Amino acid sequence: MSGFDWLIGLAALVLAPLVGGFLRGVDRKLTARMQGRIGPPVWQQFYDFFKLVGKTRAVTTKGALVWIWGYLLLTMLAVFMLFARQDLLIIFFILAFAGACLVFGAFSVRSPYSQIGGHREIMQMLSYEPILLLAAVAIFLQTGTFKVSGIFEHGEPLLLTLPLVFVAVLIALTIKLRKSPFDISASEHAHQELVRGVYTEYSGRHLALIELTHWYELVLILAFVALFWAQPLWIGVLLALAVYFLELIVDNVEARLQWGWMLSISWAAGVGFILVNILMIELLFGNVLRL
Amino acid sequence: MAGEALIAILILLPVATALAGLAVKNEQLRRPLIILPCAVLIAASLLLTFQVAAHGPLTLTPAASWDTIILVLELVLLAYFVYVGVVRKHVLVLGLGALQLVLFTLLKFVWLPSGFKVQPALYIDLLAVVMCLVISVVGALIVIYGLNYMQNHERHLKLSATRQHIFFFFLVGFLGAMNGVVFANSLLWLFFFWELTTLCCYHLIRHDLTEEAEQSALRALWMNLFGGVALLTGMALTYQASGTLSLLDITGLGAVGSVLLLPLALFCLAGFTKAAQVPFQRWLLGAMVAPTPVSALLHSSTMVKAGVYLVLRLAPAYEGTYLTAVLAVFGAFVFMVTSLLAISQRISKRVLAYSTISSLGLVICLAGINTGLAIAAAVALIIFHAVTKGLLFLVVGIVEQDIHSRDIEDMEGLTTRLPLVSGLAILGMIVILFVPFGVLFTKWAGLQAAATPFSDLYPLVVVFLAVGSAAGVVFWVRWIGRLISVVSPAEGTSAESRPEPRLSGSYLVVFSLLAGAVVLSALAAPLVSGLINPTVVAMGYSPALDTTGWHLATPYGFFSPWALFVVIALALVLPALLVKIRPEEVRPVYLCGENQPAAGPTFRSIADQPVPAQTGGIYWTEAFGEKSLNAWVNGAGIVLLAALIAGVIV
Amino acid sequence: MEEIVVGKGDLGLTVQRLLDENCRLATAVCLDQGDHFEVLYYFHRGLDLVPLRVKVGKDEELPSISRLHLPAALIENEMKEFFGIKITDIAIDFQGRMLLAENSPRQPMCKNNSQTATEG
Amino acid sequence: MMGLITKSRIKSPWIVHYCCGSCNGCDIELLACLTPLYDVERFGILNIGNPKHADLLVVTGPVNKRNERVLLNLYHQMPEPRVVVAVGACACTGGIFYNCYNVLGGIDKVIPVDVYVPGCAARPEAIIDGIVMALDKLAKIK
Amino acid sequence: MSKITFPFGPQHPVLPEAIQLSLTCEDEKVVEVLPVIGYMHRGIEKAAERNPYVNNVFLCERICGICSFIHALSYCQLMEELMQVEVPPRARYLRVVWSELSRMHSHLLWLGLLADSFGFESLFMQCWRARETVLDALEMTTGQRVVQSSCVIGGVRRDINADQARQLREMLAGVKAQIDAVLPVFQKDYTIKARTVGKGVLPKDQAWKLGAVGPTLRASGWAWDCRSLGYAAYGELGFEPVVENDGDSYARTMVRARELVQSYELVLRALDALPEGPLAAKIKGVPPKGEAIMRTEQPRGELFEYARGNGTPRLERLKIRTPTFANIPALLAMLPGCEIADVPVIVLSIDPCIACLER
Amino acid sequence: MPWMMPNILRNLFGTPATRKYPFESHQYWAGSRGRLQIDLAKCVFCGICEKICPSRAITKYGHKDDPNVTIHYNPFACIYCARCAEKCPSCAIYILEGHAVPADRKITYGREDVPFSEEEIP
Ligand code: NFV
Ligand code: SF4
Ligand code: SF4
Ligand code: SF4
Repeated sequence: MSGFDWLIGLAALVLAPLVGGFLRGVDRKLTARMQGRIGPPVWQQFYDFFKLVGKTRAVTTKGALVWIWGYLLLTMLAVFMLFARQDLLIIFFILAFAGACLVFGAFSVRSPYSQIGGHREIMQMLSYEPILLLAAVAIFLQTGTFKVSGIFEHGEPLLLTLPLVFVAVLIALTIKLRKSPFDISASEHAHQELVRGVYTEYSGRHLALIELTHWYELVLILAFVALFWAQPLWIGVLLALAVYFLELIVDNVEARLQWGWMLSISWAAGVGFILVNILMIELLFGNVLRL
Repeated sequence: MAGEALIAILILLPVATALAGLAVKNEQLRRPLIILPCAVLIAASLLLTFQVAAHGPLTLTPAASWDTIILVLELVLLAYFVYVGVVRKHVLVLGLGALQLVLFTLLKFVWLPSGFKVQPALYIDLLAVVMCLVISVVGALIVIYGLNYMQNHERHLKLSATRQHIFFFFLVGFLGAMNGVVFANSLLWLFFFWELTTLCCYHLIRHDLTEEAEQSALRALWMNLFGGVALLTGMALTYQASGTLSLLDITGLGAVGSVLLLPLALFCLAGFTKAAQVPFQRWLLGAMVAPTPVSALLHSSTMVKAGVYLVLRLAPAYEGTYLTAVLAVFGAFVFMVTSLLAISQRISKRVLAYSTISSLGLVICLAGINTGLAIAAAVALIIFHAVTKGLLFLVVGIVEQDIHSRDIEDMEGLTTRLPLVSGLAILGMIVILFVPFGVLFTKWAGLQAAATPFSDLYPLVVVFLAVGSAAGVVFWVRWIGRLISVVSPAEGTSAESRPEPRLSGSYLVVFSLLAGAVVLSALAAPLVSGLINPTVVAMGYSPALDTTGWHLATPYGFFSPWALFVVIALALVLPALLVKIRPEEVRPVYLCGENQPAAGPTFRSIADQPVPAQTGGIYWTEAFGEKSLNAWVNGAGIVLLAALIAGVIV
Repeated sequence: MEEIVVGKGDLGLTVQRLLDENCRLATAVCLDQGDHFEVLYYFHRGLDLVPLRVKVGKDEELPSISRLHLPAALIENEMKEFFGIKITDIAIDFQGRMLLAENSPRQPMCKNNSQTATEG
Repeated sequence: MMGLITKSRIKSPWIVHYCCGSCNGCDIELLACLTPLYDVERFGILNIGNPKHADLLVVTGPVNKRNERVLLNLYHQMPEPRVVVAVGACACTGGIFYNCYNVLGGIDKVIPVDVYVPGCAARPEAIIDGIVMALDKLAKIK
Repeated sequence: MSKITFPFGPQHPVLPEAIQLSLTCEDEKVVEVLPVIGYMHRGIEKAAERNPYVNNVFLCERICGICSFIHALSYCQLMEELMQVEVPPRARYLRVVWSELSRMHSHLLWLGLLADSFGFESLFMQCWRARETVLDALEMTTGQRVVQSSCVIGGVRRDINADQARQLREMLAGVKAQIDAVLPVFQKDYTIKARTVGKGVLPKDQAWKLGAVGPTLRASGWAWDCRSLGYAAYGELGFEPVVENDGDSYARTMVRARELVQSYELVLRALDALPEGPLAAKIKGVPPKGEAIMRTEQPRGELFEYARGNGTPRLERLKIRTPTFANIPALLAMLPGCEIADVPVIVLSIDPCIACLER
Repeated sequence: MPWMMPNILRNLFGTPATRKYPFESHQYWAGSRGRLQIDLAKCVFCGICEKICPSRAITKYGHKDDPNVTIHYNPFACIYCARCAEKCPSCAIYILEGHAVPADRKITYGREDVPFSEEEIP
């Protein structure tokens, strides 16, 4: 890991919340506009954040708080590693750990809503984990390495050879961003049969921590999307923003589905697409047949 | 010490101890009688490791009289299986036992020339040493654990006469048999020890002599006998094709011609039955009725590993053949489906059993992939799996003896009741599940190995691996979740809180040792450079892992266990230390505004009556239950096995 | 809309007959007539109504028809807690706590309830 | 920092709405406030639906005898600073239900109220005015 | 299997009103539902005995702010029946106009809430946006948005003059355009179908036996609508009930969607046929001794009212059986066996109104 | 086909429907009922309004001929039904468009429109 990588990684840790918070604000603004409303100012997320920080602490159990810190710190670690151009597989594993911390947080208090939310959250992990891992594999097949740095060295945009993988990643993204139709464990909007699902029992500054983590997550995910057009990177960034916009639209044109649907869609479509894409590469750019 | 002596100790000391133990019915006496040899065993295995690591493989051909002894014992053993079949009126056991006896007699006395002898009979390379370490260190610790466990167990069952001597006879003797399996080079010897483990397995499962135990034991027996038949057939065919029964010869030839493929496939089949791979998984699930040390020792860390050991041992032989692809697909398939099946399980030991099968599937898959990286991952997985799964089984055993239940639902909020034990359990599961720990390192390496197109079927393999590892997350995370689900202090302490069980010495020894091993697993790099890479090299592969700077690097990826370990430990430990909650800050949970002060979350419901809110685990029984999946899983498993055999015949 | 008047003993039979004619209970109205209650059951027969009138003394028991026709349970519970009419054997009995809470007045609809007496 | 937090506070009031036996008239007007025509999200208002996350407790309805305890519980589950807004004649005084036997009449009988919004049903404009008023109160809480 | 028991409500973001369903689940499957009601009970029937009968118009329409107009209408018609008052024709037609307008606002509101129950926020917004125009129309013609207070015993209080009628038509055209943009989403959207088709099935005979009324009953194949009785001016407007046959949540949605359009047409027809004449008949005296019943069709089904007068300004008994009350048994029959995520959808599919249910 | 798409795109690129209240005042329909004013100068203290008010929002204090007689009006109890305005013999009660203003205490209005809080009522 070169000094440059360290620098970028650390810079990302500082800047990600700003970008993420702003993007979430844009999300709310655009969503409002799509619903024919004016919507909140784009800085709204930061107001929310600081307001939450200023509330009195109200907690249920200690465990819940500990895990939520883990959630934040591990997500930050994943962000750092992605920007420091480390191994994609490891980044996804760390992300899974972070996600699990959120679930543990939800599980660590005996509250029906947060626990059902936790269960649904693991179902979500079951849905998107394979897609992410397989996407990493597909990228590997193109670049010959699992390291993010390899993608940059690869030069040629991945999107051209991995279009279906990209689509699959979009499915995973929808789940990860908690957007309709897959906002089943905790919806970003408040109206859900599980109240706020995994976040139900958090309040005040711990909710702010979760919000912060979401910002990091958002940046991480969009950065991953940008990797599909890593050279030149500005196209990748535009691509990521376009994808984000697409997610907003999808969020606004679909109803929430149930976990069974989510699982079948992400496995059949997501995993299926990646499989087809890999076969496509094999046939088109064919490594010779081996047995 | 000379290698020969070490080998003798490792095989014979357990047997001797077992025999001695049979005579001792006094618990006080039994303790030193068993603990001492165990310590010796551990020491011997460590010494052997250094010896082999430093001076290369050991060979040993005992005097010819040993061959005779073994032959006699073998015949007795096979006859005993037939006897069991007759007495228990079990057609399958009877049939398969008889078949084995016939096959063996034919092989020994008809097909093989008289005086046929395999040189060397025992061959101890690094792979064997790794297995031996697992068997002797983890195994010995489990045996020591068993001392206390069985006391409590019998106290709980209120037995009039102790049956512990029988238990320890098989348990300790088993260690010797197991070492025999991994040391054997002669397939004839291997077969003997193999059958010996089957015998121990049968008796240990039926130890409690309940109807369920008997049935499970018989099921385990016939399935293992089936494996024995496959093994024997394979031996016969091998001899026919190549005139040898030495593993060294078979693997040493490098990639063999297609003549040996069928026997190799049959050996793998034998391995699958031992490793309880689909569709033979039912015997292992049934075996969970046995006392927990048995599950930990035989059914997770060692005996089932004999199956994958055989497959792994033969890996160089089928490198680049049709077998690799099928094995990889089969292993990955088992890895996936058993992980999925585990999602619907709420009996803790069944979850562990499924996850064991799944890990073994992964080893088989890696053996199938058959590259240096894959083999390294497989060896690492054998080590890490034995340690972690052993730990979890033992923890479950303690929990079970305390709460008298194996049901994960009854472990809800265990962290308040048994903080130490549940802490160990959580740690164990985290170590299994997450970076930067050992098991995940193998998944990392395994995925990379699977993604390097080793065969045209590799996309299928990676898909299975990806889905399977995600499924693993589901049941482990949920289990941890059940353990840590506690009542908010605002709602009073839960009613069931009571003092922790007395921490007896052996518990403490076992757990501190195992937890220590867990921490060591975080230091994967030295382990790889010191043991795993040499093993891979010794098996004839090029080492794929670079360990400079104690990082782990493959040509395709980079992973720094210790660095991540430090960061992640800080991310979890610092909050745990720094976060404090004050009593005035705690509030009850959200119950739609109908909270009612009581012990635990309670809401006012119909007719203003308070009703406790329950937070059960969700097991998605309909989607992942055995009922809905088993037919598919077994069907696909059988198809894959048929493909395995048919493919090599055609 | 011809009205059927039955004694409380015949209630079950009559209701059963109506149900057999594919009628269903629309609602029941309880009236406090000072010394006795009057219960008016209204049945739907298609879009029409069939009234059924029963008189019960204040401390007499009225058999529930909820065993014959489950939806009646809610209505009977309501009558029971509003008037204190003794309806026995309701399929789902809320014990007088369906609409009324523990600190609500008991039998609020009764004429002689001083807590809820009609003003002026 | 305090200044920032106070500013954020009035920019991001999250609502939990509880209906204490109202006739729905005021509830739907409150909901209407969230919809495009009135869009109170302009002020950062979210109907968050969970007392633990909320800053504003908006109550409609006259509080009946079973609801009393629920209202109290919700109020206590909200972390401070919190503000209570009573919407509609019912929530202020009991309104037309003043002589119903199961009604307490006015939520100030149960919890302290900071802002009263009159009307039956309270109009969205009145509710917005009320919430703006509540924000002033919120800013003043130390 | 392990059990999960928790309260769903009284305060819950997807339940706008206070009701508790105490759910017991195995996995995510609901195995037992206990309804806990009484959170909205005020005691209106008793209050109606305490008030002068005239004031009860205002009290009754505040049983529920969503279906308020028809509550008032129903009470007025009940009193007219009891006191034998002839209502002038213009008043009868105006009543139909407002009834149907309030049905439109109720159905739009419901469609929005349904959309919200499965997380379709933008659709919720869209429905409520359309509804605002209906409310505007109501405000313009009656003076208030949700609780109109425009019906009195003997007739109506407000007139719709020619100018207003023209404006009303314009507004309705706007609403129609918005409805036309929204309804296809409910009819065809894949995700909505996934969430509603086959959820909470109520077979035809069960629907009748369990006492369901209104759209809940009509979605199970019964052409059963109190408007067919021809009260107010319905008899003259040519009314046909809307029927669907599948009996699931989707069918119930479709019934309401089609009724929305039907109501729009009914309003226009009533406006076209609006006769000239006085707005209200004079009322003399007090309710005589005797009984009367009145049934009207609320947005949620049949509203049944019974009154008994005793020759004083106060009624001796006023009984109100609301449609939700009748639909609850059907709801309880539909819920067990569904998933937790289906609970809000199925609960909403009967369009429960707890304020009405408990009065 | 995402059937909602045309709707949201139309919204996105059109102007929002939002009324910018409170930054722009709201135009109420003529004849809508939102506020009540009592002109005490016109009032003859007949007490009819008190008697017919369905929610007891008006209270008369003192006898009609009493010099201190006054009526109090409580906007927080009023349901804006306009019955009082209809029935007042001297047309002293006006019901106006707009909405009654929220307050942090329940103020009632009496003589000379001085605000009273509820507790101050004699
Ligand atoms: N009556 C009445 Fe209802 C009910 N239930 C009607 O549609 O809404 Ni509040
Ligand atoms: S104030 Fe009026 S509209 Fe609001 S809830 Fe009360 S009665 Fe209904
Ligand atoms: S009715 Fe009119 S005149 Fe009579 S007291 Fe009321 S305001 Fe005064
Ligand atoms: S408008 Fe109605 S409620 Fe208000 S004071 Fe007049 S009569 Fe009373």
